[in-house]
Amino acid sequence: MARTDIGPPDYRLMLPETITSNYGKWKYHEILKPGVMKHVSETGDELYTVRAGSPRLVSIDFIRDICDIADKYCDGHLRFTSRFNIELMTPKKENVDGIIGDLKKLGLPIGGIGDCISNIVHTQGWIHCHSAATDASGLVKSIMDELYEYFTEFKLHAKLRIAVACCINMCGAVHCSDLAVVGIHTTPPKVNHEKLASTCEIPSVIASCPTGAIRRHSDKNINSVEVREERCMYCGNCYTVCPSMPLADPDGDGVAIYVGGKVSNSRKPPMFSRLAVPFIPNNPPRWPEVTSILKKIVEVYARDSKKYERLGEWIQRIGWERFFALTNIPFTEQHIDDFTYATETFRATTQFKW
Amino acid sequence: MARTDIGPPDYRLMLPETITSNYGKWKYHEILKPGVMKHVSETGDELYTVRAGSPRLVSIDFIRDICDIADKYCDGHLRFTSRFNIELMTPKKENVDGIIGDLKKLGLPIGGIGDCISNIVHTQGWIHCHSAATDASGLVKSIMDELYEYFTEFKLHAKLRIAVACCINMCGAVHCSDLAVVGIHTTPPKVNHEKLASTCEIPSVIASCPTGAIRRHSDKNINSVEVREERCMYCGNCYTVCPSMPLADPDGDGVAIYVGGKVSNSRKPPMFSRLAVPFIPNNPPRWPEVTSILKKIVEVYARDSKKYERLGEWIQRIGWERFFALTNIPFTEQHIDDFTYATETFRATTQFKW
Amino acid sequence: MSDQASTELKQKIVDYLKSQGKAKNRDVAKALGEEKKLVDKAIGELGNEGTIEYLYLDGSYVKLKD
Amino acid sequence: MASDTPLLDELEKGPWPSFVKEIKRSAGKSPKAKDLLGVVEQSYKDKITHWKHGGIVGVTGYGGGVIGRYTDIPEKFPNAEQMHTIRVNHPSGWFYTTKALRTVCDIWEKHGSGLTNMHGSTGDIILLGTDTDQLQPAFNTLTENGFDLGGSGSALRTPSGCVGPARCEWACIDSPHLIYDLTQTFQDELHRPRWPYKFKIKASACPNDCVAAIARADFTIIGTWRDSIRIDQAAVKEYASKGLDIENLIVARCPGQALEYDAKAQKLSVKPQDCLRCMHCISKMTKAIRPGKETGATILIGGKAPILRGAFLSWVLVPFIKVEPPYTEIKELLEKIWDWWDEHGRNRERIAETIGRLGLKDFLKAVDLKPIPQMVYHPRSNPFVFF
Amino acid sequence: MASDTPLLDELEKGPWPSFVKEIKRSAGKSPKAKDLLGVVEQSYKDKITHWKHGGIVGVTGYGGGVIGRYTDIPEKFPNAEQMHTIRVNHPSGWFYTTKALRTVCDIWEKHGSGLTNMHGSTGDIILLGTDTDQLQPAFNTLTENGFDLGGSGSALRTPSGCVGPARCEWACIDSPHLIYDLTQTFQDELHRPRWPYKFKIKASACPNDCVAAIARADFTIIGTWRDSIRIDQAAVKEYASKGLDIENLIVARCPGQALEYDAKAQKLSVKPQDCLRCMHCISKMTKAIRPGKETGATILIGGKAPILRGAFLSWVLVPFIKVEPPYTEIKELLEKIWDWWDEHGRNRERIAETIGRLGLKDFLKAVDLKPIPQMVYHPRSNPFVFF
Ligand code: SRM
Ligand code: SRM
Ligand code: SRM
Ligand code: SRM
Ligand code: SF4
Ligand code: SF4
Ligand code: SF4
Ligand code: SF4
Ligand code: SF4
Ligand code: SF4
Ligand code: SF4
Ligand code: SF4
Repeated sequence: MARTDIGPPDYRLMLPETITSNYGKWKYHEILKPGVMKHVSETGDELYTVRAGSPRLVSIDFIRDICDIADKYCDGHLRFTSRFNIELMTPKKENVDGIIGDLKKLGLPIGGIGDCISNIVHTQGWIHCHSAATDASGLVKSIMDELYEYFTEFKLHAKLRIAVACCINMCGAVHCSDLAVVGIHTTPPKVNHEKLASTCEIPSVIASCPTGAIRRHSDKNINSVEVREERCMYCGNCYTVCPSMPLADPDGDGVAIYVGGKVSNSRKPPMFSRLAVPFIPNNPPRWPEVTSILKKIVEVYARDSKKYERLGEWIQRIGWERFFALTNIPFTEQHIDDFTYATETFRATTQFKW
Repeated sequence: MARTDIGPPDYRLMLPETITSNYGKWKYHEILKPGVMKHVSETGDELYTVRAGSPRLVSIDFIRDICDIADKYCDGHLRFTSRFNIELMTPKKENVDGIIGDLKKLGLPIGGIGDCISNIVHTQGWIHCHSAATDASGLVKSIMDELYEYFTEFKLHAKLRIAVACCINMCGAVHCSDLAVVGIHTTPPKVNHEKLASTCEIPSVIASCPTGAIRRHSDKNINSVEVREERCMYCGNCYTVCPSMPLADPDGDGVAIYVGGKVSNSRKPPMFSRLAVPFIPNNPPRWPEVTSILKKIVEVYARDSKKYERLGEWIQRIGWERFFALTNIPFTEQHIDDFTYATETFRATTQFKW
Repeated sequence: MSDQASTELKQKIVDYLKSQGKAKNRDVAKALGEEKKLVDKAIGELGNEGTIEYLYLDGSYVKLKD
Repeated sequence: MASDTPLLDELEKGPWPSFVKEIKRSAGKSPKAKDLLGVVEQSYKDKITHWKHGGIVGVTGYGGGVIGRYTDIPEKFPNAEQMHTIRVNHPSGWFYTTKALRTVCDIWEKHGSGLTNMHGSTGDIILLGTDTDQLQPAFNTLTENGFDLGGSGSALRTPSGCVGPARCEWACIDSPHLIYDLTQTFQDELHRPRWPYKFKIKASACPNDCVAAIARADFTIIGTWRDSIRIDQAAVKEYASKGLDIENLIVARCPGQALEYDAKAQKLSVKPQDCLRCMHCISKMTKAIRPGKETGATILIGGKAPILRGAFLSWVLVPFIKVEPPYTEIKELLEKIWDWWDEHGRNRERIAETIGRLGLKDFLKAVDLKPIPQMVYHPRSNPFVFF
Repeated sequence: MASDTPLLDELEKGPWPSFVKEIKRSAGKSPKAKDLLGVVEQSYKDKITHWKHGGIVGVTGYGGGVIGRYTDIPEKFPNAEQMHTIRVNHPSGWFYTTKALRTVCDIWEKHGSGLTNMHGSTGDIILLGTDTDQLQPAFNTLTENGFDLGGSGSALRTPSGCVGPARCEWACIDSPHLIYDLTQTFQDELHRPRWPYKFKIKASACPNDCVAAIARADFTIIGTWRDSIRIDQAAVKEYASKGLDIENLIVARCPGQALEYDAKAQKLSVKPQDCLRCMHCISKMTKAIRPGKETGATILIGGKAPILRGAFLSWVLVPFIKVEPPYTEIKELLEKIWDWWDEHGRNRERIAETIGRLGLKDFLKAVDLKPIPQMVYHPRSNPFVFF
């Protein structure tokens, strides 16, 4: 029988020597240039980190390529960041250029450290998920191509974090990202009446709907359910519990854009991202409407924000009415909340801008 | 037959001459001393206003007394404010001292203008209302006796508005007052099984309960309802629709204190008052526990606030944790919201003070 | 996971699952009147033995392996 | 001899004027007032109210304006058995001639206890305590003298507004006139309850909101302006030279960060597009700063006390509207709101609760308004969107 | 010859590294990767996913760690019929030796498509695409080489933490060790789903929260300190002389208004009782300012994505706790939380939703914590209080 419950390898066996001997002793760091930083220890030791972007969906050959570089310059150690970037670390300043050169040879961008756009936290999409209302990897590639220079250069006043999720399950930190792209359905599930009873438990299906849109089929001869379409908000929860309720639809599916979220506690408490663009139909392979609106938002933010101001802090300062005006994004009835805490978002003051 | 639908008298017939001729032309005002202000018109005209506190529950003889003063100094005109104070107005500076003197002779306090405590907005209580969990007039008298000097002198950095309501129907702006005292029940309704069916519609009674605590009596022979006590939050809505469900109870009734609300849009948007003291049993005729805790809060606020800072703005700046520490009020499980929007009040950041 | 769960308990669980089809650990514990921690442990062992398997879709359940 | 009211007597002491003294003053002439004192003393002893749910009493043709009230201890205090209240609609701005006031006093001396609230918290003159058979005569005499009843029940309630241009330099709308006009126009809605629940209108002529309209009115009208605040630099200099800390107390407190102060030149400037029209700088430097010239109002919807779904402050509905007689646009808006609410509101559901339940979207459609960002603090964060 | 994947080919262009190129690299060796490319191209054509709900697949003894996946067009792409994912638990901090990584690659070359996500957004190594019959052998080889599976289903999910003291000067707790220790301790909870729904643990060693724990973890551990930030005045002078606008960029941005700067003396001081430990001044002046010495963590509860009751950020549960091996207090707290949730939680209800439904009060009692003001932004405003 196989061993079970051994847990992951001990991380201490994975650390490079300079880290082991300076663990917990770091004193300060400096960002030397895009994608390169130096940490200095109380012991006087230094550690240089080079950060490179990654498509995240990578082949084992890609990993082996990176391992080669790590073997060459970093004593066979490397790490990944919480946003899927690759980090190569060395105590030797003289190795930095070699690392950069070799990474570039692999076609990888150097950057993502400091006040810039880092890699996009994202999900499976059409690559692997049955829930997907859009693709994730293709969107990410298209967006990062468009915003490439914001990764490799310092063009912003603060970090800007983007997330892409292929459905509203939001596998990632989409709900608290500076910019977030979310796959959404806009058509109700199409019930497969033949299969439903055999694949799903009808009471669970009915119970799964948060708006109570699902009921037993009105024709008693059909052992299935029906959806009151006007009550459906396309959340997909019924589909999660029952495969016979798919929502995917070539025309109804697309993405929404949310903006202004953050996670850190720096200056302002964490904030949720909020709806900027309710719906853009899927337009693979490059989603040009999505990328251009994101670029527009980034440009306006870059120009209008103050130093150290995250996107959400900027919007908080100028007001949402100004945000919509500056970005030329139309404000629609979809922007107005109608979910559980809706009334808490209604403006209860005469303070607003024109 | 009587005339109907004539509506109230035309206010234009009630205005003093100086107001009629300077209507809409006022330029600025000055607060000359407690309870006295001067308005200056574009025309150069001046109007002096003397404001006096009133118990609000007054006899017709009281009104006649005031009318006498108005006849003497104000050409037979006067007004009341939105907080029940009396205002006597005259274009003649030399009348001011006479007005003050005569008002004082009636035992009325001069003040309530500017950065001070004004009259307490309040309600009926044991004087007239069947819903009352406490008395209003007695509380107001006791509180204003205690805080008298804050009405007649400038001892604060901003206006401080107090409201008293005798039950959670909150007839007044209690939910948005700097300091609010609210009568509350803490015991469930006592159902009068004999009378219920004849005085009330059972389905409406059941439907009236926001927590679903009321159901038909489990004994089928009793045509009445019963209350699942653990679900009852003593809101009194059932009593409002059905007289046979009274909640009043000598030991269970008392008051709660809410703080930090405001209404004006000045600086900060309007704010709700928030729970400071969950329950103080009724202790008539003078409610000493209530008055002393209010005084304590006022004193701490007067000392610790900045100029022009309303009570709620002060708390927002220092944080609720600091408010509870400075006022020595214990924080209890009742302070934590468990109503509809409860989760929105939970602190979702590491930012707090010790 | 040092001491083994009693074979008696495991048998009771298997019997229960036979009658129920699928169940959540906490319902098994309630139905058998056993301490939840013990039931968790026994079910874990039944899993390692290949007697039961885990179901997921609308929540998590265990069932006997067909 | 020991007093009959030892507890209430305590409340005659102390510097604040005493309501007990007032009841006693009336008690001298009115047996009803005397027995009221007894009932209240009993409450002070028992720590419990001695008033019962009111029965249906009123005047011919009206569904409201009177609150019926009976004591539960009539055997002890027979004169207080009936203690009904008459709500009399106040003149806009609560201005009175002594003549008008004395008339009301005389009527109440004849038909009631002689006790009043000046005023009730909705704004009415409250005539406190009379018998059923006195209601119609009292009403008749009131109307003969130019007064009418205020609202109660599931109807429009007595509208009220701040003193406004009558005595305030900041008034952006004519609140007394607007309130008077609306009250006259909607007499039927005021006197004949037919809606799901009560509906209140209040108007403040600037964002200082001196009638607490945003917290207490379903339909809240607040004066404001569209252009820039006006600054008189000479007066700014005067404030500065008198020692006002303009930098810290005015500029730093501006919520829009719209102000800039040049301390050397003692010059204050504003970025009008950043001003939130909060009134702070104006209130504190009233000789130097005033509202803009293009005045009007913001209309907000839904303010109310906590029963049942929690308290609400009114929400922005129309960011800017001109407010000029005959106020047609405002009246039409009110009618549309009432139509929708009357159609969709549940029993005892205020307009805010109906909107909360059915969504702002549907409501906006019904009242012909377009969604705009000014209506919300921020757009939705959740992805549960209907298309 | 025309390409089979004209749409995906578009995504090989442009500067950002291409996932399509990666799939193609694997496609050269693995028929499964090749057919995956075909399925995805089909999706790009049809604008619809071609994956079906996963059936129940897994390895013996575990209830998770594998996501079953089948295409709905197996007739066209038979090698992609089964496309299961294996989640492999990463080493704390995502540090690797190349040896370990190469081992994983070799295993995946043998047992799967050769495609991976480095990493999944919970933090696992995602091995993307294999057949049912390869699952057990792949698992066996992984464990032989020291790797184990991550979580899935209604179980504990793979905990993760920031790089922390391994490379960050601000770390207040040893996030990599804590995460490793918790992961090892709760292996049973990780592999055997039995709860109402998933449960996630994440730890960031300071309030910058570099693993987004507050947004994505039911149980959020964030390093902090109890005493004062430490300021090195010499280094402050250096920042000042290099032109940092300390007044406007640091002091004015401090959310606690806790900082004061004497521009003449170039001296920065703090009122420790007003500091909210937000990290701003520290992050921007890292050579001059550091966290205090009395370090530990704030524990927060309930972060999650929107399904079903809306997204939540984690809420303060324990404002300060010492974080030292063997982390007994934290583990006991977790057990109490799970017991309560397992008992009261409904199916598919995250802990935040259970707390929201039943009230924080009951929850606090169950986990033996006292209510404190730090748990809330502000006390309740409504009067609907249970006693
Ligand atoms: C693989 C991964 C996305 C990725 O590409 O990285 C993923 C993939 C899925 N997630 Fe997720 N989630 C993944 C991280 C997350 C995260 C982020 C995190 O853990 O930090 C979240 C948001 C945080 C949270 O848990 O709230 C997340 C929130 C969800 C939800 C919504 C849960 C909620 O309570 O709101 C669902 C829906 C569900 O559970 O039914 C979900 C469900 C799913 C399922 C299992 C689809 C389903 O309905 O059964 C997806 C399987 C896709 C597939 O075919 O491979 N996934 N999911 C991530 C796990 C990889 C790993 O183990 O490292
Ligand atoms: C007389 C007055 C209090 C006072 O002493 O001033 C008053 C007295 C009563 N109010 Fe009120 N309300 C009075 C102003 C208010 C206000 C303030 C306002 O209008 O600006 C409010 C808060 C604003 C609001 O409407 O939300 C108010 C919110 C309530 C409520 C809660 C309504 C809600 O939706 O939350 C109730 C309960 C009800 O309607 O069943 C209520 C009910 C009552 C009743 C009718 C009791 C009942 O349950 O039937 C009270 C009759 C008392 C009596 O015996 O005389 N009263 N009531 C005020 C009316 C005087 C007047 O006409 O001028
Ligand atoms: C007479 C009255 C209007 C009326 O139609 O009756 C009135 C009259 C004035 N108010 Fe007011 N306010 C009156 C109730 C209010 C209310 C409503 C209330 O208290 O229920 C508010 C909102 C209170 C709140 O936010 O909770 C109110 C918030 C203000 C403010 C904003 C204060 C703030 O800092 O938030 C100002 C401006 C200021 O004080 O700097 C103001 C200023 C003024 C000025 C200076 C305006 C003027 O130039 O005439 C008036 C006299 C000043 C004073 O009393 O200090 N008035 N004022 C009301 C007097 C009530 C009383 O007897 O005390
Ligand atoms: C490597 C990584 C941790 C890890 O264990 O993997 C990391 C490392 C550092 N973070 Fe971070 N952060 C990392 C993800 C995050 C995240 C999480 C995320 O993006 O999903 C956040 C929260 C983002 C948010 O609020 O939405 C995060 C918010 C910060 C902040 C606060 C930024 C702010 O102004 O809100 C700082 C301080 C700063 O930048 O001044 C910071 C600072 C740092 C420092 C300078 C700390 C240090 O001295 O080592 C590190 C390098 C700086 C950089 O990348 O600019 N790190 N950092 C993560 C790199 C992700 C990447 O590849 O881009
Ligand atoms: S976000 Fe939705 S579609 Fe994308 S991986 Fe997660 S569950 Fe699947
Ligand atoms: S998609 Fe959501 S709202 Fe629509 S029927 Fe399914 S569960 Fe209900
Ligand atoms: S607050 Fe309650 S008790 Fe007081 S008058 Fe209003 S309804 Fe009656
Ligand atoms: S007092 Fe309120 S909660 Fe209690 S039974 Fe009556 S309606 Fe229900
Ligand atoms: S609301 Fe404005 S206009 Fe009306 S009285 Fe108050 S300050 Fe003057
Ligand atoms: S009115 Fe308020 S927002 Fe406008 S400039 Fe003055 S202080 Fe600023
Ligand atoms: S969370 Fe704090 S301690 Fe951890 S890596 Fe980020 S900045 Fe460093
Ligand atoms: S850590 Fe944040 S709150 Fe504390 S002093 Fe620095 S900037 Fe201010």
